Amino acid sequence: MSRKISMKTAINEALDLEMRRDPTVIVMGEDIVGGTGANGEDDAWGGVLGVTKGLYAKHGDRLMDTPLSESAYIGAAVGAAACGLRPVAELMFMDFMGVCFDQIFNQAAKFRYMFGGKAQTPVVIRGMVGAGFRAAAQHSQMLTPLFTHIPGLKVVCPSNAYDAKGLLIQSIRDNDPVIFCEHKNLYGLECDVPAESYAIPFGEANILRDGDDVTIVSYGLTVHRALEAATALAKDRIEAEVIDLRTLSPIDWDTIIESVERTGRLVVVDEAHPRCNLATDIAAFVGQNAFGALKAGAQMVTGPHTPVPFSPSLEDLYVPSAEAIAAAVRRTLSPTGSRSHGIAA
Amino acid sequence: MSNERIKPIVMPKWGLSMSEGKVTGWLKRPGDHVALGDDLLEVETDKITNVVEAGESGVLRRVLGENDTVYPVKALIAVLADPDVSDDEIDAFIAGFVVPAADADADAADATPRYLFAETAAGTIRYATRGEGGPAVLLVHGFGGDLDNWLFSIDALAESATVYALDLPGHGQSTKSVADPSLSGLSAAVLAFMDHVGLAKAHFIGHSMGGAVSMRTALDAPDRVASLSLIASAGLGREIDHGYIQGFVGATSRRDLKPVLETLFADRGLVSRSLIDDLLKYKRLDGVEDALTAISSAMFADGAQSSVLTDLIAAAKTPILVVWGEEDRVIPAAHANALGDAARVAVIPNAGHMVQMEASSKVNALLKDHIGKAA
Amino acid sequence: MSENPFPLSKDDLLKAYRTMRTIRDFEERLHIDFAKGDIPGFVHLYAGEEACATGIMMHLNDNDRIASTHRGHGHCIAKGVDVHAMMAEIYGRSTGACRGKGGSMHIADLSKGMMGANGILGAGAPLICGAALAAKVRGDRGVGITFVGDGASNQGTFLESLNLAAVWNLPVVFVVENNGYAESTAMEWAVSCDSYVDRATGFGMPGVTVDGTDLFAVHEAAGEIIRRARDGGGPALLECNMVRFYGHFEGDAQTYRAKGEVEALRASRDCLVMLAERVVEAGVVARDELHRIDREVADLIEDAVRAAKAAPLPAPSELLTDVYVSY
Amino acid sequence: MAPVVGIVANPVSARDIRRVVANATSLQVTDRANILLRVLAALRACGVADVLMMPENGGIRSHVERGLARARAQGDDLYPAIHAVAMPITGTVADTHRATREMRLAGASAIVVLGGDGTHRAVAAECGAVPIAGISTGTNNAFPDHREPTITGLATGLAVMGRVPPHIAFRGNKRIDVSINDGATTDLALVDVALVTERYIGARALWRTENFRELYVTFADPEVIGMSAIAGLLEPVARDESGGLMVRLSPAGRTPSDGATILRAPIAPGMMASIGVTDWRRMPADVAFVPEVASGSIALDGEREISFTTRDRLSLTLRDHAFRTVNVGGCMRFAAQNRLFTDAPAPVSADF
Repeated sequence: MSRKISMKTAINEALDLEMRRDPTVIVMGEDIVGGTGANGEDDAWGGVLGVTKGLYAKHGDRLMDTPLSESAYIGAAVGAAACGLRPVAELMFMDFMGVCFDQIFNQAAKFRYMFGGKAQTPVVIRGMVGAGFRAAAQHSQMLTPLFTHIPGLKVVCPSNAYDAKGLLIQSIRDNDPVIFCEHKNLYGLECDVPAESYAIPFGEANILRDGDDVTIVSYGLTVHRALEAATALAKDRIEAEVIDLRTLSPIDWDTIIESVERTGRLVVVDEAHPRCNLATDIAAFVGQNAFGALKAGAQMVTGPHTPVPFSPSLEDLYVPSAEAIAAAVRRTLSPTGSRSHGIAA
Repeated sequence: MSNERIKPIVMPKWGLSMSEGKVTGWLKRPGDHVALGDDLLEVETDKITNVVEAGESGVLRRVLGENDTVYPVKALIAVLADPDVSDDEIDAFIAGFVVPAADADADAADATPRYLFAETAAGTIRYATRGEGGPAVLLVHGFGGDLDNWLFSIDALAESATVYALDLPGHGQSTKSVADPSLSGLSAAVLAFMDHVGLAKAHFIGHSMGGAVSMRTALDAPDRVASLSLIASAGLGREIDHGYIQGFVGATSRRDLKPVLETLFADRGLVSRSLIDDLLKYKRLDGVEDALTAISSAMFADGAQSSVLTDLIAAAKTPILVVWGEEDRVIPAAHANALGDAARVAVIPNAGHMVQMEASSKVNALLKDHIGKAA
Repeated sequence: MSENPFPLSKDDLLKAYRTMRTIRDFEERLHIDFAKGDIPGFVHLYAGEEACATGIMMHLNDNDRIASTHRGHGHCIAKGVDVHAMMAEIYGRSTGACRGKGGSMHIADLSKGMMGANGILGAGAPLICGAALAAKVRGDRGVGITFVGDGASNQGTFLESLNLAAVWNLPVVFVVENNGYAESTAMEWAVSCDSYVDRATGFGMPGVTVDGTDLFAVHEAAGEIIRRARDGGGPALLECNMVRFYGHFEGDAQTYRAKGEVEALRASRDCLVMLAERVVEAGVVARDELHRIDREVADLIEDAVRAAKAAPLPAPSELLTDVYVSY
Repeated sequence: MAPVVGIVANPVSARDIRRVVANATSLQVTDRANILLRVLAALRACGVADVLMMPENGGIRSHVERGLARARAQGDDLYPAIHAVAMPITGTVADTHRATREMRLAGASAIVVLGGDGTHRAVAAECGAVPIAGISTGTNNAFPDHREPTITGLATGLAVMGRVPPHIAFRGNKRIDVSINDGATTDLALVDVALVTERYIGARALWRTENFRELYVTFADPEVIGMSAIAGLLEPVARDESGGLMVRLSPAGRTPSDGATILRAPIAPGMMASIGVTDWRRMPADVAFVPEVASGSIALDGEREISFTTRDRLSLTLRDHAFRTVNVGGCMRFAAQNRLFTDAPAPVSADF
């Protein structure tokens, strides 16, 4: 049966269902139980924002609080995966990858290749990404492009509860290391989600809105900004097709190319910093493979080349807005649009 | 304001999830005479595009719904009236028309849940029920379908009957564990559902595989089946497009599924992105692939239908209606005549396997008539 | 033959000698062939340190996991990785343990519980915590051993892993192979408290120091520590003091070492010679039996080199395979 | 010449397998250095100006030097000058032998030893007439007293500065000399010699009681841990009486069939073991004992050191007054009686 639940609940449900289905699934992270060893409640926090709340009561010691020691426990998750478990390790804020990146990109990502195809590392590293939470420069970044750059990693970033559940279940069942990025400002967003288990395959973008005039490609929070922009544009009879990538690696090139070949215009929206991100990547790919279809230069809407600021007034300027996306669409439609080369800054 | 000589045409509500629709093209011009059942306009929802047929006759006096514009359900989009009604009267009617509040509608929807769940001997069965009084009608969908296949029928039938539509085991939101994937097994699940909701006897309307399930039920429990309406039904011949069955079971992506679903309709354009997405969501549920594989192996092994019930059902006493879309590419329309004189037969042009969706007004009228006569 | 006074059967003694001899010959052959330019990349040789890998690995089975270092050939051989596959890997051949895609620093054989040599110093420690966690979750009595040099023992990964292993009471043994040099830097300079045992104590686990050139000392201490871990007694640290016969990597002129240091170590602390003398002196093994092993090992290494050189290079298509299980 | 005190501090004692098979203490290097700083401060307080120290690279000396530098920076004159013995470092027991020899030759008045029984044994082998002041690095030792090192330092300072008369300041100690094949190999033990059937040295520590066969102790003290405790729980023999004790253990171990007695003794920290004892008797001084065990290992002060076969001829001889130690208790009592730590004259003239 299907009912409306939040993305946070959907993630919790995915973990619960997979732990029930597969005894090799374990979940670890800082405060994911919360309060281990302290004198109060057993399951006091259930994750810093309560995403894993209640799982300890159902699965006991298969949920493990860790010391604040990312390189040790992320490495341990990787090692356990190479030895037959399916660990889901929570890296509370993906920004913390700085202290454990070696275990992710030099170890997990490379085992299979370095060992000549004789290893598999089915680990999931899930954590929060994105700005808008008043969490400042070290807890707000969209570092998805860094992970996407690394061969051997799969990178997932859902935009809604339905996708979050199906993609997380797929991530756990997948035999490769998966970086599962949860936009913290989407946790409360609700949509219809089946109570049953289901897996959404990787590499399949979701088309959220059909349109023939322009293709807007995005992922995560900015998908919703793109939809807002599309609604506003529709009032002016500009019909935008909105594509939600869902997974950044692998990426669904076919859907992007098919759409651009139909619309002739491309706007890519990425909350990440402007250099070497998904927007530049997709714009370049389309430029190389569907140049003939383009009626205007691809437009990129991204965060600026700055750290994420703290003050709400500044942070609100940081994340790409629906207005900025709509403006980018209009640039592709204006006669001079193709001459706009500015990187948002 | 009430005026029996002026008839409003409003944005229809197809199924409970529809809240608005987009006018995509008028098939009649202002001033045209419109007969009952004529195609009036096309409306696109996020689920499907369909033709709105005239429910009454008259002259199309005003067209208010503009092309490519979205209107809420029950918004006034055209006015039909006799030729002698004055323009002033029509203007006054339009001015006085009140679109029912969306909120009130939502409240009503909350009051009667869209879907219900029954814990039966065959597992959890999702169902919907509409209407009160009149004969009981049970809608049984086909392979890979669910009760929303009756989107354009359930409300129309509920005007004069108590209608139940269920999801068979392995389908929709019913249990995905199918204890017995044969016709008898599914028929047993239907009877278990009837027991649960206290339905002693019903008029069965079955589509495709659901038709075969209905026939099986009529043969095994004749006193529980008041009549049979078989729409593009399985069980009336060997042939079936096995490519469709395999394609449907095997498809894992939007790209794979779209051409498969297009074989269901005469008009391929009716397969919307949303229709595909909904089916993908269903297909990706744990257990669905196993259930569909089990059912297809039991019923459509070796590229043909395993059970042909023609002779048995022709000999039964049950009143039978057979409806087919002339352009059905899944089960050939020739099967419509398999029962000869034992059934009333209607083959509808410009419709495919999903004839109850593609030509809903015509099919609904046939169904109502058949049930009315059999009751 | 005399009564065997050793804690190892004669078979085990011969097996240990064969393992140590294989490691020694493997490394010395690489030393020669590297100098000839036959081998691409970097190699880090384990010669001189054989007793440590051998004494520890004698207590392990294929279900026990080890995480090795950049100086990993000895660990591989002692853990049972096929010598031909190793040699071919180092030569970058398609018949290599990793089909030529890993090289000297990434030889692995998970079927033998060898989770890989590792080019990142200290990276093996968290991984082995995971391996031990997997064993604990499964309840299969497996243990994990991570090797770390005196240099990499300063890595945060290593120190964090000591803490994690202690907090989770994991069946892990941290083996510090102290050869006195972090690449070229002296251990005494680079390690703040000068004692790994103290570090272990600071993380709440016992630490033991043994002479890493004495097979019997390593074997006995490792045996107790591994048994303790296997029985759920938790992690421990074993420091093996040992000697490195060659440079940090091949091509290292070792000008940071005192003149005559290596010669003196070879003369006084060669673990292979010490083992041979003891078992022969005790009358348990005849010198001839050791010589027979020496000849067999020499043939094995010769054959491995010959086979590696004759083996095909990876096909160009191999560049793009094995990145993912599915993508 | 002003008296010089030698210091031998072993950075690697108390690192053996007893940390794993029992719950033995592991004294950290920083704590060893702190102990030395306390000893040095005590020596300085008694007037000792120069100290000769064994060089090592296990970390003690660098920590000590940091402490000295801290004091200098704060303008405090807390410590004597430290001089390292000029010698190469091998990181083995040979360093202790060499440093002790150098200290003796340099005329050291006493040697403070920080380590376990093994370290003390190595110093005793080379110290000749130079008295030893022992400080234990752990709980696993029988020879050095367990006492706050500051007090040991004060007593040693008083003794070497001549503030306490020698017959009170120092006392004689027993040892057992081990001779193999008529002196071809010799060694010694300060507390105990155990003959075990394991014929390999391995991880050295002695803890598998089933292999114990014969035990010879210089003193049998029920208050200490280890081999001496086995003897001490049978028949105590004091440090200051002549002769020791010899104990024969049952080869059948815990389930003796030969009428042996079962003794439960703390053979290592936290480790109680049941041992079958066949018989025991006094071991007079200067009488050579020939063990009955035909082959195995000789463990000296708790560590396997020498293996032997049926071809080897062993003999063990206990010596009284074999080497000298600082009598810490005696020194401190004398200091109190004579008001050595007050600015007032002694009220009572001590009777020498």
